[in-house]
Amino acid sequence: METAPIERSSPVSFAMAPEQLVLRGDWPVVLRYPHEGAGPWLVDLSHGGKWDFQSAALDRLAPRGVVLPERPGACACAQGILCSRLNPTQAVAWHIAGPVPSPPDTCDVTDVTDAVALLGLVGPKLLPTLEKLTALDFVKPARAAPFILQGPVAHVPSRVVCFATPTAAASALIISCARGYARDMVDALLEAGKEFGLRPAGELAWTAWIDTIDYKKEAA
Amino acid sequence: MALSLTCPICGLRNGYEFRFGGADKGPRPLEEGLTPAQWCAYAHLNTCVAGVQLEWWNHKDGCGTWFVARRDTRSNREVPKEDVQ
Amino acid sequence: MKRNLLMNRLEHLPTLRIQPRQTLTIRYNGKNLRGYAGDTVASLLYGCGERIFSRSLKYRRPRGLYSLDGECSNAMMSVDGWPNTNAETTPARHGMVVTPQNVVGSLEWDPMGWMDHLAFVMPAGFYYKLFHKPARLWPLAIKGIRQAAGLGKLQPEATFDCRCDAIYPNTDVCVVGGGPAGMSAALAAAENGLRVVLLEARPHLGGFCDYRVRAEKGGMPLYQWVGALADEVRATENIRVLTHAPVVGVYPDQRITAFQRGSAADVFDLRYIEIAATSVVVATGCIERPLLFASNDRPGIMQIGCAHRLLHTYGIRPAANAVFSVAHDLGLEAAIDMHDQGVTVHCVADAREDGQDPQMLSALAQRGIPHWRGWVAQVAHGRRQLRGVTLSNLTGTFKKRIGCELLVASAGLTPLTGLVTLAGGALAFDHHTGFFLPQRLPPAVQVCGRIRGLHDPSSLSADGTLAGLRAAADCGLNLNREIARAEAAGAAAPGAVRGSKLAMAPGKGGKAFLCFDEDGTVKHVQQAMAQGFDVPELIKRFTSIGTGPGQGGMPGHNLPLVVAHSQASPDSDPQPTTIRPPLVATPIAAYAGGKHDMAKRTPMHAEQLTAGGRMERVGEWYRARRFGADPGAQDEIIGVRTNVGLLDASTLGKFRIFGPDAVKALQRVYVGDMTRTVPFRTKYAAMCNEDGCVIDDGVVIQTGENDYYITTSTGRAGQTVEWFRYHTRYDSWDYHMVNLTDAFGVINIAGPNARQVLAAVTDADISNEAFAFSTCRDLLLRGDVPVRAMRLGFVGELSYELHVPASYMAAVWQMVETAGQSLGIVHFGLEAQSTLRMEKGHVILGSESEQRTTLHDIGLGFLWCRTKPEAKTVGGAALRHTADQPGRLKLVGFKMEDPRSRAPRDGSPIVDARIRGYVCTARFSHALQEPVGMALVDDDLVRPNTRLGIYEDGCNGTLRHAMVVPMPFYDPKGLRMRM
Amino acid sequence: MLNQRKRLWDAPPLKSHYDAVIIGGGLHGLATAYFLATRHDIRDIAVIEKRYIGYGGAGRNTAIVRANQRTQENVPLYKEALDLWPVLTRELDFNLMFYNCGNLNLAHSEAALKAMRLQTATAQFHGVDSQLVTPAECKALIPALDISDRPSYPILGGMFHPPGGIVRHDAVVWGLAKGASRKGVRIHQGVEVTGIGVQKGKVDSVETTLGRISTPRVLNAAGAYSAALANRLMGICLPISVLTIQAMVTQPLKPLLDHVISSGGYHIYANQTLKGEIATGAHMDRWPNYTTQTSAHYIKHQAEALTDLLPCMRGVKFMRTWAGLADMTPDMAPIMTGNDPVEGYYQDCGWGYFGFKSCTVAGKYMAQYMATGSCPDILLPFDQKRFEAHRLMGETAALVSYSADN
Repeated sequence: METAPIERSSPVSFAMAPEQLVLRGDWPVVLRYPHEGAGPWLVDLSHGGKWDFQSAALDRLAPRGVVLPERPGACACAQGILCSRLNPTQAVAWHIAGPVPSPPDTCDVTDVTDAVALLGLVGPKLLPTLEKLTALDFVKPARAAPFILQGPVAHVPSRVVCFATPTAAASALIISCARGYARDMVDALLEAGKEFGLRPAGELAWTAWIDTIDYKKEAA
Repeated sequence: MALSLTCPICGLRNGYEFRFGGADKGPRPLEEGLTPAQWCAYAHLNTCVAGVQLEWWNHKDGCGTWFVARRDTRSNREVPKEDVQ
Repeated sequence: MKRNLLMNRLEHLPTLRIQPRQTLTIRYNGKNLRGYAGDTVASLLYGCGERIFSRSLKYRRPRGLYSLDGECSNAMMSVDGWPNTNAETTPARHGMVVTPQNVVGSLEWDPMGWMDHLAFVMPAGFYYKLFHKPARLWPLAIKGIRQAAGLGKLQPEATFDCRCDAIYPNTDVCVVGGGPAGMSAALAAAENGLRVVLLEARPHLGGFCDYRVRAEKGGMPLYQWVGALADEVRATENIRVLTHAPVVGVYPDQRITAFQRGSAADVFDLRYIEIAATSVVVATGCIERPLLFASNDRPGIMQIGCAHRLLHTYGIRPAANAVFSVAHDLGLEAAIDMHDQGVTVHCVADAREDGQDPQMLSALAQRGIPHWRGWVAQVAHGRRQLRGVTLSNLTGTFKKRIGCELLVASAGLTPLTGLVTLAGGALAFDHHTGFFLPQRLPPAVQVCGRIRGLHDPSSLSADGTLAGLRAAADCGLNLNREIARAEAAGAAAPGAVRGSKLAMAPGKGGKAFLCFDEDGTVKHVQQAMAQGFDVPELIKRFTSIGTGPGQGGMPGHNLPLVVAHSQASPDSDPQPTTIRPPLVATPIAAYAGGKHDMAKRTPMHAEQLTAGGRMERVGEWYRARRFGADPGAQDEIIGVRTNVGLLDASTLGKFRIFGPDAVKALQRVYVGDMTRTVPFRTKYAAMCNEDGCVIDDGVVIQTGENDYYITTSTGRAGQTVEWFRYHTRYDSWDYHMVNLTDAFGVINIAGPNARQVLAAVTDADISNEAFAFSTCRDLLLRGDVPVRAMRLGFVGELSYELHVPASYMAAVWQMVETAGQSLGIVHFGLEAQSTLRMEKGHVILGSESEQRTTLHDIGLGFLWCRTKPEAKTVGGAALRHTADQPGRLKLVGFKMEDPRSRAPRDGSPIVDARIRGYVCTARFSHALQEPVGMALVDDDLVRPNTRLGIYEDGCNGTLRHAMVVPMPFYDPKGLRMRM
Repeated sequence: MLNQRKRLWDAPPLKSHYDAVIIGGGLHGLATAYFLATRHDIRDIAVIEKRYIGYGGAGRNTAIVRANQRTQENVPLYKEALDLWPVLTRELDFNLMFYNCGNLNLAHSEAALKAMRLQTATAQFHGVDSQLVTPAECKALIPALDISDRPSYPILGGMFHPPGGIVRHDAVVWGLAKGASRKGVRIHQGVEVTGIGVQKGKVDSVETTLGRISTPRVLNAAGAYSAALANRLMGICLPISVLTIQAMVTQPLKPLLDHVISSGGYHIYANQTLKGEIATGAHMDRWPNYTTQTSAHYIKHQAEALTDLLPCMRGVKFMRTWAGLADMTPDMAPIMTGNDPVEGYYQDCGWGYFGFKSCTVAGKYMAQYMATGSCPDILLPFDQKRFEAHRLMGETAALVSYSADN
């Protein structure tokens, strides 16, 4: 039997050939695209591991390597894993940077890596871009960053994590939506961001920004 | 935007993000011995109140929570707990 | 009338909004006309000497410029093919093609002009009393009415490509109106650190001061004063200014919608704006109240602001000579400015007996312009163009006729309160101002400026500041001290101006138009009232006054005044008519702009397209209906029955449900007994609604202790978690659900050769003994890819359903396709699947069931466990009540009496003397080589061999006949799926 | 003749007794009064209207009439309703402006085509003209339609129903008021019913804001307000949800649409009035309320849907939008009952958004019901007992979206 290498594929694909590509596990990950411009950038982060935690005693759950924030809407970052509290009994964790971790070890976790598309937005003019797709308010009420909002983006139920002050000249956001919507969501974002110069970029554009914040700290 | 609702998790949002779940009629009746009339009352009948009612809402485009809201059907506005007669 | 006034623009006025050095040309009625950057289509045309802009709807009367703010249809034209475009508010662009509408000949000579003389047969509501006798006349009349009615013409093939956009800003304070009060409010709120959005309908800030050279108290000309304010507003970082953006809707909780017209420099031509604010400041100011007198619609009659802005904003002398009939100081000011720019002002008739600004009076006197107190225009003369006017005193006892080209006519001001009432505020008639003033305001809505009757610049800015501070307080700031100070400043400034009480000019006869759009006159109102229509809202409907393109803008204030004036009890206050959104007519392209049609694609979308898949939208997903041209997909069906086929079933809903109370939740929503699951055995299960109607079916697999994997139909996937939570909302059970619908792609490998294909991609033992029908196993494909495999039998053959992590789906699909290549594996789609499952008697919900059918009716009653009432199963009670209920529709199988005939069309009724049911699905069965089908029929027709009469559409009463037969049609013992 | 100065209907003082009291000066109430007076010789009738006649659904609907319902219980009823427009125009001597332009319903899925086949054949079985048409035929009927595969949901076919069309809704209100008033019916506007008096299981009076009226029969025809009224005055709970339904019109245009068009898939309909405006609307906001508020979401949806099917509509402007209330039942069919649970109490409600097209025929048979005391055969299926008897009507095949339970 002929054996082509088994590769996983992201729901996101941009209409151009990557300039720099690596294979991470079974995932081909684009590090750089040609003509990325000066930002803002749209980066596919869908290859990162993602886990859903649910428990009536969520706060007593202590998955290895993950910091569970206490309040719904709050996020915490440790060892490259961003964990967002969705409600009193549920949180999601996304691996967004750094070495690939081993999956958290608890029976209350579900691997949802392939359930959603994860899109990173980095650079200036992110709020004017999102303002064209969603009525979500990232500024008021004021929240400590990073934080997560759940609501429609381009009519699609989504989760948006906002790093740093959303009004800052350059910041970063992550949008997650059901994997099936990835293509239309990417199209909608690129169209909305066109006037601000939004372009697809490889993972390096994301890591360059994320390196400026403290995402690696150890879980307590 | 005829309606805005306060989700207990997400805060004030456009009413179209939510799904209406009916007036609060209390827990499900026992199935055993439920007469057709009693069943119909639970499943279909409404008082159609023109005023404040307790009702269930689901934040379907957001966090997915089911919650009880107090809303005045004459104005579509939420009514704080202390204002309910 | 060849007048080239192009050179006559007043190029050096400081208030100009045109750039005299940038010329542009538009094409109008076959002529090239020149204007300047900054011109509107209307100002350009007027500047080039055009005076008649349209013909009216009913009487075909010539109409000219009137308000310059687009409040009526007078200046509606076709612009670049866009019908009903208001020339008054549309910026002129080089190369525009403009043509007049609703005219048979030319605007000057319309052969339909004789309609005006037929007015006597067109009293209020005349159409209700005409044309229906004799009845055969009516269809002919309809043709005539339709042709005569309507204004603009729309080509069915027109596409109107324009750049559209949408934004959904959030803000603390939204200020509507960029005049002095609005700008002051915006600054006051912004100074307190709040986010402010300022919306202005015109392309520039400044409001009614923008074009005025009169000095305010500090000595600065008004245009400079508002210019400085505008500069300050624009320099304030937290004020976002959106100009040329009329507000069109206001909704509860301070939600505002507007649309903005972009210039060439913007990325859009039309932008939809939907704002969520914490507080709203309404500073929309006033428009003018039309003066009602005979023939008040003649070209050459215009309102004060129209004449004033033509002069100062566009540098056009509206005429060589003019008469004024006004009732407000703004009219006196305009007369003075007009005189100063070389227009001969014969006289100013002022409907007010007193109360004029003394400065204005002396300025008039200095210029030798006669000012007649208590006088008013009574009749306008001239047809296509004004030739003169007869003025009279208020009682009509003295008259004087004066020849003139221009009559500036205005009965005073009327506040733009649409936003206030849409937001839920109430208005009350105020006798001092003569306005409907905001009386009761909804929470977090502030009003300021001219809308409250104020006029003096110092009052406007003080009032704006106060409103801005109050709006800031609405946002939670404590500004009691600042507000008190602003209140004191407001109190010290001049108060509301007394308004003119004049309802209409004295005298009878002639047509005094309340509503230009609908050719509605004062007489029409009186006729309606005589017939029993006594509320303005009903008069509006009966006369259609205020229902035209300009809506209530023009008649909104005058109609209630005229009604109150004509009522038996004159003491009663006028009642306002209802204002409805959009406050400004809004292009549908603006609303539809920025549309994002979002659909889901499975991980196999591209691969199926490559394989020739015909995709269609099924709910939120794209799915393949078939692969090839044959609508019956016979090759796909034969492939599955005789060999092996491949189906993308990724859209199935997939969920994990776990936790100590998971089984209780399952018991609640599934009608079967969910306590009896066996690990890794697939349990087919159904959910009903409270009516006992099946709403969903799928499999439930226990994968661990208190841990289950369930599938649902495509259509229900989005609602499943919500449904579980809803029906357990009172129970505080401890269970959790994860939606894995998109996490797994699903490949269905079906057909007698399915095992061979699967065996080629896995090392696991998948023999019938090791992996039997109705079981589930977690396998590794090629030793690497984890999949969950189930043996199910929806299409009735040996079949594997592989649930593959979505990211591996492309690789696995490729693997399976390659493995099946030598066997000749086929792709199959929804059409083939539907026929295949129908041969097996398997139902598709919504196809073989409808809202009123229960689980019992479609033969799935066996799925219901009647011995678990304690679970309070959703639909349980209804299933109990209907278990043996007679007189219901039941699902049966049928074959055609003539096996060589074609299958009847889906949806065809089954009839005898009455309708007895209908065909749900019927297809030619390849396996049986004859048509078979399923039907819902009355329960006295369910016995085998009952003859069914099928009434197809277009059969003209000739029935086709079928016989009830047992189901399933194919492999009744189900051996093939257990192979 | 044209310029008559005579009142269309009189405004006499309220009396203390009437043979019948009708609550609600809407289309159903006025029609019932008219038919009682003209067909059953009961003329001593009070129509009690809280605001002014035609305030509610009567003045807010978009005036579409048709008879291509789904079930055999409904088709004959709506067919007769269609046949009554010319009759009433003649009888009332008032032009109701029945514009018999036909209705084109579009299908965007196989399921919709199947539903149309059922509806078409059901209509034909009852002698009602209705035909299935191809996309090309749809285009021939409405040249502005986009029948390519560009729309999100391409047009797969349609159902053309020539007998339908539009009627001037206000004219029906005023015409019926005029006709009823000429026969002696008294229309009392600005009067509210505050109670219904019952003695020994029989209606004996009605309390109003202007005092008590004794009467042996009362009809609750208060449209969207009737369920709340039934609950408040009689303690009756009905299977009704009151929802807002919005509609809007464009600025007037020269003839563009020669037929009413509708699309279930897009949740829209559109028709061009004789004045040239294109009236459009469709689905409901899904939460019960009495506000008649319009919403930004809705008009935007409408614009998106409309321009997907009729691209040229991009160039037109909406000039007015409004909302009315629809009293929806679980099976989208009305409730017409009488003498239950109290003799002399009649109820005509639950019409949802079908109240306009049905008003004439509902009035005709409710009048017969009230005059004779026994239910006409044609109304038997509309009894409210059907809900607890688990016999939904089948007027909708799909689960209704406004129920909390679907």
